[in-house]
Amino acid sequence: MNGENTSQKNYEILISRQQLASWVEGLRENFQLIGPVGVKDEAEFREVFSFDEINPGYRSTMLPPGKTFLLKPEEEILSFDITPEGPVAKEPPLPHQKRVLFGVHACDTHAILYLDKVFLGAFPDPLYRARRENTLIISLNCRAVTEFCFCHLVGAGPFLKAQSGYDVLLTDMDGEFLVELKSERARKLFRIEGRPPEEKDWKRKEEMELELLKSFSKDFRADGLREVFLSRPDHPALRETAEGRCLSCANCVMVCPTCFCHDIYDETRVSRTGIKRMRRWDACQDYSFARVHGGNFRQERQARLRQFVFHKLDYEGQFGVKGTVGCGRCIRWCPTGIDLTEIAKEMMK
Amino acid sequence: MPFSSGEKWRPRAGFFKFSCCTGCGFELAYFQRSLEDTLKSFDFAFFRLASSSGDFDSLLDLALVEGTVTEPFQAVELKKIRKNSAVLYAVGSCAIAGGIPAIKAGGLELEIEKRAYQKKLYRLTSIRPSVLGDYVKVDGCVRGCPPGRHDLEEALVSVLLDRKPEFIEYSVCVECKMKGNICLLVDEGLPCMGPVTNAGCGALCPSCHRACYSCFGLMGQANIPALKDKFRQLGLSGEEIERRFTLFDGLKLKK
Amino acid sequence: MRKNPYVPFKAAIRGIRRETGDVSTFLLEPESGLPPGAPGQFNMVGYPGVGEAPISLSRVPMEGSDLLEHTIRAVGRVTYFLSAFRQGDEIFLRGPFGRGWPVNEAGGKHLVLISGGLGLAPIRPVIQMSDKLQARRITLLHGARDPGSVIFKTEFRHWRKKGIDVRLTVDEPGGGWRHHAGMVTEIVRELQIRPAETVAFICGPEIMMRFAADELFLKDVPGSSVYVSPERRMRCGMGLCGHCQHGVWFVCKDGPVFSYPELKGYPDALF
Amino acid sequence: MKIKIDYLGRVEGEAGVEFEIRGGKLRRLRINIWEPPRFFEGMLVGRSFDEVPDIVARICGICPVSHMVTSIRAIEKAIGFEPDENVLLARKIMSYSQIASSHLVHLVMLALPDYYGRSSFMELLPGEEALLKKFIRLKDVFNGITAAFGGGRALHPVSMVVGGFTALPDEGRIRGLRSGLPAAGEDMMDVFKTVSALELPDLKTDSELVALSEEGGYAVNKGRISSDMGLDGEEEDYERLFHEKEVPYSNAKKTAVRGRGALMVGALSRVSLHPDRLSESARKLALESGLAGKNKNPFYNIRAQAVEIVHFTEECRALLDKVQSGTALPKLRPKEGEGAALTEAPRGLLYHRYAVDRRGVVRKADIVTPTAHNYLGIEENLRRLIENNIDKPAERIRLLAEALIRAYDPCFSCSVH
Ligand SMILES: Cc1cc2nc3c(=O)[nH]c(=O)nc-3n(C[C@H](O)[C@H](O)[C@H](O)COP(=O)(O)OP(=O)(O)OC[C@H]3O[C@@H](n4cnc5c(N)ncnc54)[C@H](O)[C@@H]3O)c2cc1C
Ligand code: SF4
Ligand code: SF4
Ligand code: SF4
Repeated sequence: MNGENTSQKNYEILISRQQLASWVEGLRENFQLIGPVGVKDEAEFREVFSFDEINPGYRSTMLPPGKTFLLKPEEEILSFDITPEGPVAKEPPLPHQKRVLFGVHACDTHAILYLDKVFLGAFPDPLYRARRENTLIISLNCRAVTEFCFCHLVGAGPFLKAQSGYDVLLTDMDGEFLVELKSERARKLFRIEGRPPEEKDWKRKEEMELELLKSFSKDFRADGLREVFLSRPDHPALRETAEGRCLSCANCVMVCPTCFCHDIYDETRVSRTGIKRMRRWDACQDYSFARVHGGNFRQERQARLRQFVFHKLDYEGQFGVKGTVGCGRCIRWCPTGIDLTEIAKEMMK
Repeated sequence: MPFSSGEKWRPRAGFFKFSCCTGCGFELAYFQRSLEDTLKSFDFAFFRLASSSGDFDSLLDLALVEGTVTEPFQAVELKKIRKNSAVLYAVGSCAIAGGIPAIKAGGLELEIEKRAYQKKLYRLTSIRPSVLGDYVKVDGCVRGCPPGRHDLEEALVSVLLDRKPEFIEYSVCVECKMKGNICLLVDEGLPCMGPVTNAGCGALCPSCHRACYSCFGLMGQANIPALKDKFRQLGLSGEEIERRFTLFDGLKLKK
Repeated sequence: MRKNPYVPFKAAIRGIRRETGDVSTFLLEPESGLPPGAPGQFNMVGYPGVGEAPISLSRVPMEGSDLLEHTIRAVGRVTYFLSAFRQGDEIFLRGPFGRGWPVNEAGGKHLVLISGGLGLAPIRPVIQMSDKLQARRITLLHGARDPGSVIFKTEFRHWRKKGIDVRLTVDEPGGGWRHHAGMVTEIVRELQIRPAETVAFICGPEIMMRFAADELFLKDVPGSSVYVSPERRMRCGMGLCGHCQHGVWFVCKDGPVFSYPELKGYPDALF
Repeated sequence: MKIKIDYLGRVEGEAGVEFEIRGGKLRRLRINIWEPPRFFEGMLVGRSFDEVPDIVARICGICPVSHMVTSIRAIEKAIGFEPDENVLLARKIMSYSQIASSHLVHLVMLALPDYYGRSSFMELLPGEEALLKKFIRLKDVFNGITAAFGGGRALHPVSMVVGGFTALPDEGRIRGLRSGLPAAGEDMMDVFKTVSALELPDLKTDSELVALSEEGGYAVNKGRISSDMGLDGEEEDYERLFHEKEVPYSNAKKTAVRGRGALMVGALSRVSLHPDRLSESARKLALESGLAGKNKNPFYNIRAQAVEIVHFTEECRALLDKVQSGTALPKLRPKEGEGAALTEAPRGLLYHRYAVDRRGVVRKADIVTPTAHNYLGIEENLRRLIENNIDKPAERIRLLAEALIRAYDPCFSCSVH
């Protein structure tokens, strides 16, 4: 198929930083632009008004871009008007804001693909779906990793290998940017003349990745965990970490880009004029998370920590991929530095 | 049924105060957003702060009780309130955890009393501070010092709708993260009590760059030793750590 | 456009049967026709301003009946609230959700139904459709705490008439109790079965499901012929909120009915 | 005839009144403040200097800001720290907005029913629905200001600490707060009219009017001690000028001017001692309301409060124009020392004094609240009021007595701390 070949070539273009900047800024005409902005030594995804605000060399953010912008921390999923005939359900207006999420790292892109499996499965969530459809995802290969990162061990980075489910993949080639267009709409939006990448550029990209791979410090074997996990669910490594260090504060879950758990609750005011059915990020580390009449399936702190560790590192059967993308946020933001990879290593010993 | 019929049931409520700053009572009056509706929805049979004519012995659908029990007569009153009330919620850290009035329980109480009174000391009838739950069954806790909006509203709504309340039961960190604050404990090494403190305030302190001082009290199953360890690693002395955990939860930790 | 799965539909209460002190069966007529439903599935049942709770279908819509039923024990926020409802009131439902009992597997087999307490509620639709199952034999083993907490009491006679072997037991028998006294597991033990031709559906407290299954395994019933329906906290019923996760499963959408081997080995459970 | 009010409603905290009229003479009159003691002065010892503001805030749910500001200033003096100008501005905004909210609560919810012959504000509804709405709106504005500067809540604010503020609202927020004030000014004039239309009982007293005084301003967060009888001194002179005494029948202590006697503190003292320091429109209202010129009728306190709200609304507006957002909180080094501070809480003069050791641990704490300052005067003037009305029916006397005590806007929670 001749046509496809030629166009495929055009899907990969090298452009200058300046060109990228003006393209991205141009997108603002129709899209709200969200990108990583440096805040102290951390970055944060927020709305930006010019490309200069964006820090393309950022290493990580506390809150993940996908979960934060696609599954908001808290939102109304339904409301009820109180009428003489009783409450009448009202759907919230679907979000229509068109958005660009710029600079999404490989791990966070994988996390969005994971969230898709949850929220676009048998029962698609209308709000998530609307946001997802309205959001252009411009991914960005990492140029630096943090001491907490382990994406390389779980196949989620540092360079993005997924071929679909997002729109653009950028690689910072020291001043020039390699642009790989991954969706039809990206192809429509991207009309910049650039230089087609040559063999040496691809090679350079490969080298960059190899170089980057050397800078990871985390190291554990992710396969073979299943047997250990299921045979020793009360392994001392889990027990001791849970009792000695875990605060049940749920920071790990909150910052996790794939943690999708949420609570649903009805908010009613004293006036009783209307009711909002809300959803809010929830966490399996909360002691009430698995409580039912007559008991709590994860009454013990150890059980809750185990749920997190197993769900991230094992339970691949759930969606066919691991629950972790190796972003390292749960390690970075755990007040006592609990490290699921260390727990796994301990258990594998 | 609460919504389908036009007629509105006006539950009879009482607000009672023991030893405290009356802040919870005021929080109800600070409740601008819902004050008017609250006054219209409830028949306040007893609310000393707002009315000079209450009937202490009235039978109630809802009793809200603030304050720590620090006098024998309060314990007697509390039992009476309990007997008269279908639902009794403890309101505020004083009533739930002891709060500020219970700091005293952490020291030599007579010494502490002596510093405030010399002559009158022998006439005082103060007893060791204790929480409502020590004397009566409490149907729910509206936490905070002062209580947060959500739980306060939930307490009132639960009675209006005649259903069980669902109060917030997770850490301040959860609210802090949802606000997107960079963690003070992790990033700056400030001794923040957020990880063990029950949420409900909206993570006020961390949002204004201050370490949480646990005014909402410890959450259920708080891992106290683990956070103490963490504070030790940050270089806090044993005394400094102890103080942080006994500001609002002195009673729980003494036991 | 697809339907928003969070939007509940209304159902009018056409009748209420008091089963025990805190358990009532609600006969419900949905506002907009009867949704399909299979034995073992559940609805998210609730009321705006209160919340929702997963409740099994205790009767699935069948020919000749235009009502569905839920049998609910008042234990918490939603269930207490609903316990004050009267005939004519409306409640809100979403569903049905989940994978129900594999009723097709009963064909030609000895179907052993084992339930404890309220666990009989999701089993009841299986009994109601027993004529269609083409089971060789159906035995119901039901246990309750005491005679006063046996639900569906008035129906046992009818079920026996349909040819179902109903055996009852209570932990604490009182005056006048003519059936077995003791745990369900004991009457399971007494059961004569041919293991290879047996399929069992079990629902009740987790510990009871575990021991009942063990009794069957002692009789050489293969694990894959034993089905259980565990309870978990649920908020959405559709595999989104995550509360019901058990190992790799979402109890709400992958279950609530599982074959025993599917659950075996995961922590936080007794299986 | 024995009159006993076991507990007084619509005041903050718990107290009872008891007196007996026999043969046309008043015998035995006591205000028994049975609010249980919480021993703040005792339990503060051993706590760290930076915890003090958070602890003392809990003395009172209606004037936490006053206790915080006063303790913060005393401690800053003790450790030898001086905050910058912007911090002082922000603290003023906190205090002013809190005084306005506190006065509003007193005027509308606590005092007003007395003049309508009702026992609670709820009973004035639905007739006074408009007033309730204005009250809620106004309170929203002032609480909003306290909350914005206080880190998110007006009651027990969190961002105000020893040394300054952990964060201040950003400019947009400040502008937003500022823009709510003109409408508040209008609402306030309506409340003012309602209050000034109330017919106040006549009562001549000889309590010494005491308030802080500051050159070029209306003293709130600091100032010299001043009175209509020539009292004058620094904060450090407080203990020389005043005298505190324990009361056998009450958990609160009584304070008097040394060598003289009862004093009166609060809005009335502030307004009538320093009407010239009020904003122009507030000054005019004060003159029209008969407040200037050493008015010593405590019933007029509610008018003075109304005048003050007008004043503080304007002052807040001016300060919001001046205050800067953003802060860099200095790292404080504790050091051994002692410090005393006086401020004007909504209800009057508030005194805090602390001694801290070199690690910053409190070794001594002393707190005297406005109601403790007023206690002696309330009792004396209550006696006067009853004697003036001794031939009236008992119920009338009881109501007058309650109204007088409420006019002082006493805070019994504060007075027993
Ligand atoms: C698939 C499935 C089918 C089911 N079918 C049925 C059925 O047919 N009939 C039926 O009656 N039930 C059934 N259940 C169980 C039912 O869903 C629960 O009993 C119900 O969710 C309770 O909801 P609630 O809102 O009334 O209780 P909640 O308020 O959610 O409380 C549930 C329990 O949690 C605990 N709890 C809640 N809050 C607190 C607190 N603050 N402190 C301590 N403990 C607390 C209590 O033990 C309480 O009893 C089923 C469950 C599942 C998963
Ligand atoms: S780790 Fe816990 S919170 Fe996160 S998705 Fe899994 S179960 Fe939910
Ligand atoms: S962040 Fe760390 S301490 Fe907190 S719940 Fe997670 S693992 Fe436990
Ligand atoms: S963050 Fe902590 S101290 Fe601050 S208001 Fe919330 S619970 Fe209270």
